[in-house]
Amino acid sequence: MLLSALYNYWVVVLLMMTGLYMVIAQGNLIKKIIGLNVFQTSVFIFYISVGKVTGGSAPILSQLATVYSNPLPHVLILTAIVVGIATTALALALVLRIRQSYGSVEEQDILTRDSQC
Amino acid sequence: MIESAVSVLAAMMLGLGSFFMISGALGILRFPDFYSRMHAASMTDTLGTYLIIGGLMFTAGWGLPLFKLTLILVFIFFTSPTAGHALAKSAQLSELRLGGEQSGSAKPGAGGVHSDQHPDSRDLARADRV
Amino acid sequence: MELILDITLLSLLLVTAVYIAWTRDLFAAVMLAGIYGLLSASFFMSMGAVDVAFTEAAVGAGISPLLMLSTLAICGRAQRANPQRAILALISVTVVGLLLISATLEMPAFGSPDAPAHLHVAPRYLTDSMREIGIPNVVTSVLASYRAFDTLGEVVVIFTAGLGVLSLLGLQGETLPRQVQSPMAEPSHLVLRVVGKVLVPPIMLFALYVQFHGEYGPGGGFQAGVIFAVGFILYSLVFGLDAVERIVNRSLVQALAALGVLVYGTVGVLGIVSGRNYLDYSGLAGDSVTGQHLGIIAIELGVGITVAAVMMLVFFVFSAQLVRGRVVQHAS
Amino acid sequence: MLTHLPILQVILPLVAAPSCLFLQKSRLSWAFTLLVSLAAFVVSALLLQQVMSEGSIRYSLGGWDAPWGIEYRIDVLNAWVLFIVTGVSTAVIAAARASVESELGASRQTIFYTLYLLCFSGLLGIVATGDVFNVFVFLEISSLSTYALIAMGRDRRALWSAFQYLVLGTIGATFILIGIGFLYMMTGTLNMLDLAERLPAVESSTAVLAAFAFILVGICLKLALFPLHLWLPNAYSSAPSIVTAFLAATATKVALYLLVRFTVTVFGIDFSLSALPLQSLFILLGLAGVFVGSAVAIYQSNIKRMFAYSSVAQIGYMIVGIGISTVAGLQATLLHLFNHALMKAALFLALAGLVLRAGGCALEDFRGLGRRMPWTMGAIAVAGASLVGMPLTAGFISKWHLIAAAIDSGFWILALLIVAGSLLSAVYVWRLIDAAYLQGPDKSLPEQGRNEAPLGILIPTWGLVLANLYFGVETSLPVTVTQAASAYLLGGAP
Repeated sequence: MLLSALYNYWVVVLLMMTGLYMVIAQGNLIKKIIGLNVFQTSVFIFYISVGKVTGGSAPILSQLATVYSNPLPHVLILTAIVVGIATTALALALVLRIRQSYGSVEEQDILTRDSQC
Repeated sequence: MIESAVSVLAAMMLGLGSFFMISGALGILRFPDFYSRMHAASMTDTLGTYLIIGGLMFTAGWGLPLFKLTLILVFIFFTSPTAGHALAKSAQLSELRLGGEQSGSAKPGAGGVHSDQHPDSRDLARADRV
Repeated sequence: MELILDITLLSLLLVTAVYIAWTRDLFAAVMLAGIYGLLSASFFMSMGAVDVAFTEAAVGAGISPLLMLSTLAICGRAQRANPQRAILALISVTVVGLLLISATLEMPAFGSPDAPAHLHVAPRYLTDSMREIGIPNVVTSVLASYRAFDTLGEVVVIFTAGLGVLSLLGLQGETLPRQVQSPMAEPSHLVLRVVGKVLVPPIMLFALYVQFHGEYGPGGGFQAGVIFAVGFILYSLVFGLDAVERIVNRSLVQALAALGVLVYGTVGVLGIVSGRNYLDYSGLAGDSVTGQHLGIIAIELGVGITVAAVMMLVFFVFSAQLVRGRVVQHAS
Repeated sequence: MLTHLPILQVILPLVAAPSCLFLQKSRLSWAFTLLVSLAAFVVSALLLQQVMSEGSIRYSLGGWDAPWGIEYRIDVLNAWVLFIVTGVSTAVIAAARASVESELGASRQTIFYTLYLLCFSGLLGIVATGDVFNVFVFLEISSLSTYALIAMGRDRRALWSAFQYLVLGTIGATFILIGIGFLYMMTGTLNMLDLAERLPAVESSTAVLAAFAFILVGICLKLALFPLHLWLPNAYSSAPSIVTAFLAATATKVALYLLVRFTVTVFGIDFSLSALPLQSLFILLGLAGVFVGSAVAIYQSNIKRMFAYSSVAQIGYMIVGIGISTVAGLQATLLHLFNHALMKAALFLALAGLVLRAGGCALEDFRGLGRRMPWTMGAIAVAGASLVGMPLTAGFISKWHLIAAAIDSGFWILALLIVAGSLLSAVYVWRLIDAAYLQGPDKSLPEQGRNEAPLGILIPTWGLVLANLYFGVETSLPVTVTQAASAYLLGGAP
């Protein structure tokens, strides 16, 4: 019972932690961004799981269905996905510029090059 | 009577499609070099998807879903051979020989970032264009 | 059956995420991130969140890997290991994880219809939106009317990101020689050129369908904008950046990005002009349901224009960097 | 039109931003931005007046009532913060033209002003809204534009600091998003007042506790509260000078507002204080921020960086005020919010003038500055005195209130430590005074004549400096408003 009731949330927690681990532990900037993506997507999965109603169909009103999933989390996550891709695009642009001016996208290199001058 | 025959046909197509999908995936994992893996990949792309979409079309019945599935089929009919072509082409351009060895490139991860940057980025640039 | 699907998809997601963290080949990581996006889109689909699934498929498996690949093409695919930080990261991640797990224990069970989230605000959307707004897709009603201000914010976020990318990368490519051809422009790529040409119009048509069908089925301005941009991106991949910029030059795209936000903002102001609150569309036409309908179409158009323009802008700027990198490489 | 003031406050700069992109001439876009900022300031003044006389205002966006639609809700607290943000922004933009022109070059100015307007409207949106998810959306508008603005700095370090800030800021925002998700799951609503009503029924659950913890950590990342402050000095020291002046005076203030809003309004002060040992946590972290920030500031040779660390310290004071958690303590925080905005804006604007003329702002650039740029250095001296908390300046008033609040609640040692922290800040401000007035100019360099910053920068800077002096003597406006705000928040008086 507990397993089927909370399995989703536990996987979401594990996914979040995998993403967060990548952001903290990896020195490569691109990998950090991928980590951020995984982290954010896992939050999306959490919200959508909250919105699920057993037996409910997609929240498009029709004669065939009486039970629908909760539409509000869907709306929120649509916005959050857009925010996520906006952040990713900006971060990647920053990485390209960093690569141009530092010659590397590894955190260690950047830190040593900054302390040299 | 006809209905049950249709659903049996649909089930067979779906089952066969899934079989091709799985064997294609296994092929990508197990085959030794790029070109034979490509063969496995195009197997899933063509036979697998066509069979599955075909099976779904039989279960869909007359209506909008059937039309949409037809459109998807047509779309895949155009894109997947083209994708395969582009993949082979870029492999050829980056001088990937049969046997899986890439000419003149260092193994990724070995050595500094700089030393293996150029060949890799060139390949990627091409892969990206596909 | 639903449960098995759910558990399978989530387990696949977990495996993918762990492999992304483990691998040191960035190219593999990006490809897996695309798969991760596609898997989560399938998961959203199985949860009945069709609009979200559509968007996630376009973003997580489409635009985001595309941008990452362009970045990789310049920055290289190898990555160094960083063992010192791993233990610290593991510890902090474990602490946060345990806190979260303990929080889940008192959560309402997954899928339970009498969880507080399904009892308070949401029922009104499901029962009254047909009467108040008159369109079947409840997600669109909430997105474009009940919580339209969030969506305005979302459009502004996209606009901000586009401008940010432009300010970082956009203004340096101008002085470089522009006659560098895309490798695909050679005659040997006949197949690609023909198929590319054939595919662009249906893609545009599909974008328009998604744009204007969003009230009845999954879709809407954002998804349509992305698809529309993909049409142009495909064209530029096959025929080169210059070919696209002959049709839509960059200042036009930039102006369109701003225009979409302005359309949205102005529709909101029309609400004030008609004597109601900001973003209240009821006064736009004789009866309030028609007014709502009109308003939703107008703002979805604004969303579509901005999203398409920004996606194109970002892609153009990124691939101009790629061309620039190649020129520099040839020169050295 | 007056009923639409709450939305005009945000929508004016929000719609102005894309319009600004169409202005091709950089001088035109500057004038436009200034005009918009000024208009926003007028709106916020009207709002403040309206709220003070008639009580809080609700405005339903799209005409949908509160828990179903998004509502703007202006009470004394956010009217006050709106007033501060718009006021500072107007002064900063008035001074921006020359500095932006020299630091950014010709081609990027229009984009700069557009991004600035976006950041401005994002901050205003966070403050004005009464919906927790809307907070997240506007937080991201302001954050994304901030990253881009910081990355426009001249040095390549600007790129690296912007990236660091982007990663931390996104983690912070995602934490807030997780917290909001938990809250929604437990209550089914996103409206702040509705949440406040429904949370007591479920507040014993660990999910609500986790929501509280995540939102708190997320906001503190944005706020740069002591152990989470590492992004701030880098970002402030490498961003364009005008951006630093704007962010130092507004962004952290808005994050602090969010902290107060969530702990006091949404979760309720009783829950907040009992769920976690928040009182001692805030006081300890605040004090640690004060001492670590000030101590590190003393050893900085880059003066922008020095004042950035000083910001970490000043945030510490404000957190201590929340930690005291009485009406007087909260009032001290809100007062310091205002006064710190005034002094930091003045200081960083003066530094912008210095960077424009001297090309940098290292400590060596200050040698003999009292003679070369008497007005700029005068502004730095007076604003620095206010930072230390000298009597007759605004800084004194807020420190005084803070100490009084500490003593009132029986925290004698805390009062002494606050005084000690001020002494530390006196040390680093004194280093500047010493270099500028007491040491002769560098003999190795050729003799430089008077080279004052342009009037465009001097006038707004001195406007802020005079405000520092004015509000150090005539305190009725900030004291009445903050008194009303904290009494309203903690449920004392209406």
